Amino acid sequence: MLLQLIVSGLLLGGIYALLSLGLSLIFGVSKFTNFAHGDFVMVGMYMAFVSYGMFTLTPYFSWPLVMLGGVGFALLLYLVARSTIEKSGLNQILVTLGLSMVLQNTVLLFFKSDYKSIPATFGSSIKLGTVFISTEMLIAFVIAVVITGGFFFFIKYTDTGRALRAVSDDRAASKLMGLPVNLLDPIAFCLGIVLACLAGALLMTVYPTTPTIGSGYNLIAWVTVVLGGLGYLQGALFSALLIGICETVSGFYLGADLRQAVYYVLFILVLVFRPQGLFAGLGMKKVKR
Amino acid sequence: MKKLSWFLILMLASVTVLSGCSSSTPANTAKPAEVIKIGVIQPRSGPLAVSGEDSYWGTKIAIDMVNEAGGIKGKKIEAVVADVPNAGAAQNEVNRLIQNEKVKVITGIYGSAMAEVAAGICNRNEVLYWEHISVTDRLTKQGYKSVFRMHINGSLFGEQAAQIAESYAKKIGLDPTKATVAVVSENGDFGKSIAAGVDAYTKKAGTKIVLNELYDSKTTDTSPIVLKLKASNADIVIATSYINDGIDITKKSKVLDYSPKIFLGIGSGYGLAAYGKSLEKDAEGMIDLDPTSTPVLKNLDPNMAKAVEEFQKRFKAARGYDSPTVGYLAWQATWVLLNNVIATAGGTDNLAAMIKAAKELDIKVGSLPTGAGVKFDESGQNTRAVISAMQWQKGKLVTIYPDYLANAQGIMIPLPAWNKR
Amino acid sequence: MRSFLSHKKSDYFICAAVMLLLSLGLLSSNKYTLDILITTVYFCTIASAWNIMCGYTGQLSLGHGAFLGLAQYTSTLLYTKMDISPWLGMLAGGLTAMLLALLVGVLALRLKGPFFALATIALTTILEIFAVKFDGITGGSVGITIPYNPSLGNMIFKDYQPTYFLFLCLLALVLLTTIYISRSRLGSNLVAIRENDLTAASLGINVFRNQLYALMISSFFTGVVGTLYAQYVLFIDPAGSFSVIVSEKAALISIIGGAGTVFGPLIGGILLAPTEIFLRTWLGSTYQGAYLIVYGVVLIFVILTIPNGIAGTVSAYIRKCNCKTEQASGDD
Amino acid sequence: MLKVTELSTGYGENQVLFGVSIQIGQGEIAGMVGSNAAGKTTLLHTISGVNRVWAGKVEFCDENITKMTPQCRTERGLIQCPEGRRLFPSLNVLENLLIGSYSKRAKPKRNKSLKHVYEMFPILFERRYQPAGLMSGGEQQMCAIGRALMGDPALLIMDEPSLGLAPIIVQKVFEIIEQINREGVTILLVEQNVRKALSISAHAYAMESGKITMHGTGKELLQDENLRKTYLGI
Repeated sequence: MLLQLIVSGLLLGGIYALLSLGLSLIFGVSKFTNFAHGDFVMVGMYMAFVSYGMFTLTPYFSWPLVMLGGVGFALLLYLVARSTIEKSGLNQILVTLGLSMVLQNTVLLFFKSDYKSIPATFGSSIKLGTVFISTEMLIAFVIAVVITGGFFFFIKYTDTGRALRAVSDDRAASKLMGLPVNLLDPIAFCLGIVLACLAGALLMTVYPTTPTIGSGYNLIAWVTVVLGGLGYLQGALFSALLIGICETVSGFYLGADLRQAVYYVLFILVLVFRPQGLFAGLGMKKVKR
Repeated sequence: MKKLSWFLILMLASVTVLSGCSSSTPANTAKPAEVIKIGVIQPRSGPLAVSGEDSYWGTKIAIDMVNEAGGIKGKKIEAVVADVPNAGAAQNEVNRLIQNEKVKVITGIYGSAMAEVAAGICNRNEVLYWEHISVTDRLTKQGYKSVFRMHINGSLFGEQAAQIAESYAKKIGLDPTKATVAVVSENGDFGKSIAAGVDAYTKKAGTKIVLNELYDSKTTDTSPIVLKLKASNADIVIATSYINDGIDITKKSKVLDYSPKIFLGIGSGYGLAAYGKSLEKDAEGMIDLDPTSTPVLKNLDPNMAKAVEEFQKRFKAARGYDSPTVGYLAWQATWVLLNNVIATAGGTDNLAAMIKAAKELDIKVGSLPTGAGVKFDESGQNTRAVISAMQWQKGKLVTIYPDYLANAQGIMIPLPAWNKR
Repeated sequence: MRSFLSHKKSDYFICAAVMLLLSLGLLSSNKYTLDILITTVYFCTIASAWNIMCGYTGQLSLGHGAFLGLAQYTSTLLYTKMDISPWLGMLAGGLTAMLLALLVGVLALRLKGPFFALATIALTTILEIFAVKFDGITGGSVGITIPYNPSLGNMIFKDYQPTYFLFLCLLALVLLTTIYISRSRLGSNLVAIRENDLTAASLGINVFRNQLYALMISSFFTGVVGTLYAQYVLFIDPAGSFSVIVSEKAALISIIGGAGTVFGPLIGGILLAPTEIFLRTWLGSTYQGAYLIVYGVVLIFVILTIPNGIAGTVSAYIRKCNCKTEQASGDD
Repeated sequence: MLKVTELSTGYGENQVLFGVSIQIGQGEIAGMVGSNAAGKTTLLHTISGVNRVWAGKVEFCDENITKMTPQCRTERGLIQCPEGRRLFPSLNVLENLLIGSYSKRAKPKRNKSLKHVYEMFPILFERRYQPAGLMSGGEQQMCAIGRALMGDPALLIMDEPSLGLAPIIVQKVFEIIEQINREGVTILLVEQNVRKALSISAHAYAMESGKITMHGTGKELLQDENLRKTYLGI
């Protein structure tokens, strides 16, 4: 049973990884506190839904549209938030809270409040020993892994990726070195929001959506990023998997109504007693600030 | 600095004028003699908006139909509509409807927190409160004089659900005292009050509950719940869910290859169109317990049948899908309120007359589209509200229980394993 | 920045004028008008209480819902289960909120910026989950309905004027406290901490202790106003009491009005609370959610264009005018 | 090559520089000395374009660059090696060096520059995959200089390159600076190690409270009574 729970949790965590990587990137590069991140997951879910409704494209095929839409929403966020970058984090939080309100209710206005879902393409499962793996979740997981892999390749080996990491390390020094910081900000926003939207599209294959679904994902994304260590991308990846497992295991052993409490408590404990994140110092370097 | 204080004073004055305007204009334009005003409140934004909106359309269509048939004693009904996403908004809007719009009847509301607040204010202000959906037992246990609920309450709901479970258990040859039951419920007031009802009934009947699990309906992944069900190995599962979690529980049951002998879903989670749409053939054979949303028109009184048909047509035109249970509940409650209570009392001006008319109602079971009748007890709770068992057959919901409401035979009882469906 | 925190007599005059205007509402007997006024004053009070902590220290709490809810549950349970008057319950609620604040402060006050905000959101959510879970005590998600027995001792009234009067008194109390604090050592310490906590610490100010005091005072008043509101609505439930949205509103009202000023939250509350109600009434029943879009756009606009809030911007403008006239007279 | 005229700037409401004028000729080492908080780093940041100019003019190779972004300035070969090294700690040495050659100007020459830097600092080649944050101070300084060289500088601005280093390494850093200069790079050197800095500078300035108080050849300044008293304690 434990094995089954861990496998289910890992699959879920794979999708969480996408949204927390995006959040972590934006926070790292632009020092921008995005409290509307979950709402972009919601937007991604609706884009996948619309693509299915209009062109009967399942999310496995509609990702180019979702990415394109994601870039649009990223630029919207950037446009709204640009003047608060490098300024008070308080205003960033408030602006994104306002944006979250606008996004949720615009979607509500156009799509009404009922749950939207798209039929399962497979709806079956694969049995490995005593463990059942949902085909949908497995495919979503594999796609998430591929995207994550691509993302890390980009971040690690391209000039722009390197520059993004450099800005994330030391914004002021990056400016002195002549890195085009005001160009890298929108790039980070685009990457981050596109990842969130893609996560939404993948979630759409397994869950229905509604305009208010984003606030839950927003907290999950932040919990993951904090557990992983701020602006530390590999950490966000590991903690996303951990949160996935934590959700299913605590849901089973402690009761399904306490599962959220478990990772919120974990979250507060980590914030208070290990603010550098869970994985710092375990053979992995942590960004000095 | 003086300028600043003037600015503030101006601002405040304008706010005061604004509130004055909004409170006086509608009252001036309305002509109280020619219309009967009814307050219609539902949560139409916020987390409860899904069913709140369906419930609004049920009410609105009933009012439109009565108006088109000439109104009540020649007077048209005017619906004063308000959006009440939370308890604070309920407080505010109900006061507005009573104080400024001078309504004497308020109907709604679907959400239980808002229902409690609204009912309290209505009772204090001697306004009739006509609840059509909220199930919390407590609503009618406060000693309110002018509060009525057309829908069943949670404990009765649970009791009837357990009865249905018992009868199906017998049908497949299970001894009720030896059968095991697992109850999973969302931890809101809806799930909890039903779980309590199931619990009370099964204790009487001697059935063993092996798992009584609550979960948060906002949960994104229900596999731990399904695994718990699987581990409990119960014969009968009674699951109360909203739509999101209801769909996920079914999906995860298939993925984890879990099928109990009998699975009874309760509430919107298993009965909404979205359920059938998103599960397609996997919905086949799943049972939902709720007042029926597939009424058998030929069993109804011909006039009622015609009205229901009209309602079905209009609802589909307005919302784009067949009315779910919530729509029928709102429609029939409003229908009875207008035609049997307000019409009998001759308008809304006399509260005592309306209460008397309501208390004297005696509509036998099976007369309303959901199979309910109307007979209020002392507390204002309708004792003739019933639930039925509906089943997904070939992508459509049909009613299979009780017999006088059934329009199809139950299939797949007991549930076969997933690979044999 | 420095100067708009200096409290001149005119600030007190504005507060007094606004309070006087608000108290004109006592003459009305229309329950809808009074409800709008009560809601407005309720949000003014929460925002002012929030302001004591967050406006003066710059720490963004989105967890005042936790204090509010805890106090509401404390006083309501005392009243419904043990028949203890809400007057005492109100104090007890305020004190429990203060105890929670002590705990939160000790654990989380050293967090900065978004992390303090996130920790407080998480705390609120945890309390909500517990309130739902331990239904033996709290009544679970169904909430608690407070029986309607109007009497002074029960703090329940037939008409709305007495309730409104109580709200006004509480608001006045919070404002007086804010004024007192801003003139005291604590106030100047807090401002110093907000401007630069490292410099403040090097000047020998105990950053942690000062912020903790502010948080405790702030939470006490949040708790008290929570009880008052519970006795007005006569219903509490976990989702409504432990609500992040209430905290967000307190923050938005305070910041739009002008955080860190005595009368900023007052202006913010008077502008925003009725606006929200009117927008909901006008747009809510025809276009689902449209009023929240308008509300959201206005918020973004205000935060982007006048980050110091209305009070800050207006007084900066007036100061500029005053400076000019002073210069002009100086030239003569 | 670089001509700064009557430059004024500051942070917020506080003015830091008051009409500073300096001039650096092609191929020379220009020194700049001054006590802490004299405004040296502010001047350098303004020359690099990170600070906004309040008044005055900055010209580079006879081109007015006063309003250009830092990025455009690096494209023209105006490169800074900042105070405290400011390496990117989570990037490894190689990545740090590559960041230096992000500009269009430097990218085509990337491989050549890298080879050159490795020749100059063999230790960087040895440690190329090590996170920059984990190296010793001296190695970090090498890396920082290497990173600046990767940008193909025409004018290299060095802010306190010897700060916090052991005396032997300080010696080496100055040798390197002279070597870079011999290869044709103009250098603006800001140093607290006044004696060393002035002895290798062709031209030197002294700065106090945001104003240039003295200028002349390095030797002239080194022999100035006042300056010796203030900075050298003689």
